[in-house]
Amino acid sequence: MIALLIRDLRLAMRAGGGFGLGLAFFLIITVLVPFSVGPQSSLLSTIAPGIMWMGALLACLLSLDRLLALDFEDGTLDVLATAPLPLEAALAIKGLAHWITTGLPLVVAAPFLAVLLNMPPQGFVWLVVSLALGTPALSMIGTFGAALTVGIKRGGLLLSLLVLPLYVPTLIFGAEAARRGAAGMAVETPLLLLAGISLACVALLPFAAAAALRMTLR
Amino acid sequence: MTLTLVNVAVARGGVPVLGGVAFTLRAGEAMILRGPNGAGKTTLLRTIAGLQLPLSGTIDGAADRIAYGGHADGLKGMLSVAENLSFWARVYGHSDIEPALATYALGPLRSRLAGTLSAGQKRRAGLARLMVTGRPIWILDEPTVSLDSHAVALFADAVRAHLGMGGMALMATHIDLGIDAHLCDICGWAAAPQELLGASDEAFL
Amino acid sequence: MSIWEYANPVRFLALSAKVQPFAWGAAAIGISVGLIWGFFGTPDDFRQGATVKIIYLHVPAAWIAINAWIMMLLASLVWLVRRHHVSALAAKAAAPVGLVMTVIGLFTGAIWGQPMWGTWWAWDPRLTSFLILFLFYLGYIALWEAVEDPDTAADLTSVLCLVGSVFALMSRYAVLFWSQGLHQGASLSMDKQENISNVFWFPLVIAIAGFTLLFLALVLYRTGTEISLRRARALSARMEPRA
Amino acid sequence: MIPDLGKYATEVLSAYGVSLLLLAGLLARTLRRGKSARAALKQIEAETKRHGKV
Repeated sequence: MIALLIRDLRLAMRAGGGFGLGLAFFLIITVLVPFSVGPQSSLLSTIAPGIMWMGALLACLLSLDRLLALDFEDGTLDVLATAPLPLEAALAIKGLAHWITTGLPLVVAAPFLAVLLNMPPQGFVWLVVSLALGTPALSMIGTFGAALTVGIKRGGLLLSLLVLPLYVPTLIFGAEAARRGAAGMAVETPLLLLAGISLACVALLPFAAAAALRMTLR
Repeated sequence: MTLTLVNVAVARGGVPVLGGVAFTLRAGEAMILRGPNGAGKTTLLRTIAGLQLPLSGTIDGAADRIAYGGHADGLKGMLSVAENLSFWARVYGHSDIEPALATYALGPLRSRLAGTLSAGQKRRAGLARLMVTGRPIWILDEPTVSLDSHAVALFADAVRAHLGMGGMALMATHIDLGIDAHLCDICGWAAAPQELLGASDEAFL
Repeated sequence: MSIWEYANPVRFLALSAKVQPFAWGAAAIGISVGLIWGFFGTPDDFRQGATVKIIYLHVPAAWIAINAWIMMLLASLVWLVRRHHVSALAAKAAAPVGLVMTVIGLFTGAIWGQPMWGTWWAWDPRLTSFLILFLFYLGYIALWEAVEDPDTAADLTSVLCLVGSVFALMSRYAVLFWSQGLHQGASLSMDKQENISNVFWFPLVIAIAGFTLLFLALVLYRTGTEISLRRARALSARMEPRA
Repeated sequence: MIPDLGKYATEVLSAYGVSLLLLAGLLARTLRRGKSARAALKQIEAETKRHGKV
């Protein structure tokens, strides 16, 4: 299992910025938002938590269609399916690798980008906590979506269509926690619910993803 | 330790292609499947490897003992040959990739990225993957594609060595490898279009 | 005689052929009576004026939109557990009907909301949940269209339907948490006096029954279509000359 | 014949119009697809009969 994780991380680093790409996308969104809504700092600081969450969500979505498609094309998935490693574990590891290469950099970079949007400093910690709790769910839901669409030619657009509605609860609780944190209100309830969703996704979705993948390979 | 198929039927795209497939492969034996394109060689091999379910019949002795090599090599272009092989070795719980590298004369290429190899070199690396799995049954689909005669000889030696250690090999190929193997024309098992054999869409016929 | 016998396409088609005339007829009668009675025969609401007449479309459509998804969920489960083709095809047949009903619900809601709340659209929990349901229908139908092998498509859409249902439920609660709404409470409840008066209640119930029968008739007919397509595919696959 | 809908006539009529139009569209699509699928199946069934029983 560790071998698969190391391999995926190594591939992400060598294949021209698995780490960098999502992060750069996140940065660009943050920079473009003021251009589209205007430079008033009061408006920006109000919508900053929402923008950060939206950016994180889109950055996660960006790399999903390569999560399994490349392994499907070169036959790796066929071999993995006959390997001693259970497919559920393999997919959980792939989700974890996706989180480390996409979610984790976003969590780290979020406070720096929040400065650009005039977010009140008291909200930084809650923004980071909400992203740290929420992005694992985004990666795992994405892995499930990728498993559903891996056998489909040009499945990238369909993948977005399937995954985005599944992101709704995570987005709502995550952005709500960040927003309340920025406004100095109590954040426990949305954070707890967000953590619950993440835990459930990480625990259960690998099984659904593996089931979908077996159906496709068959 | 044997691989036994009893009355196995397989389907491609829901339509039965082979029925009544039955054979037994014992330790140290090899079998070569022959048949024209579309006869069902790949489908049969994938079914035995457990990648798809047979329509009916039983396959004994295959679970967790198979190393499957299909049309694609399962190599990552951005990883070196050695990294690719050690990854697969570790997935199967081993670590030593040297014998595999030596057998296929990959030593000089070990630190080259797989993406920069020629088609034949890639194929050799893909075949070397079978050796690092440590699994007794090799299932190979057209293993000699893009190999030159020297590489084919390396492959034949590897198969002979594997059989000598009590392994088994089941492959679809049209090249004479000079291995002592059962030849088996799968056309004998071709399913007539009328036969149902438990096909998934038989409810609609 | 177990219900599973109708999982056989031939038996299903035979039963469906017997039921369908009644379903179509009763649906036509129910919808006509409900809508005509509602449109011509009920008074205006003292607060909402004539807009209350929209209820005879809005509530039945919303009712079907939700129950169609529940029916698809059950059918998907049956397919995954018992591998009955008719079940998977019925789920496929129901999805576009559910989608259209969701659109009707959203449209009539927007048209109703404009004079009542002063806005076409509000991010109210109920409205938002319906929008999310609409997205789920779109994804489900798109996945059916995209997968070539029909059995694989049935498998994958069933898994999506299962996982999607859980997430739809979660979204429902998330949305409730996220916004307090303008939407009135349930239009129908056991304690009907509490909600709407008898004048509106009878035509509404008839309209709902009519819509439900229409849904039944449509799904039966569309499932028959899907069975024909699968049978044609199975037959022509076996006619192709062998290589 | 049409009851007095007061100031909300546009809303009510457009709601009914849009809904009935959508329903009619669904019905038409369903019937057309159903007819063509059933016709295609008939043709294939006839062909299989000629080629021998399946």
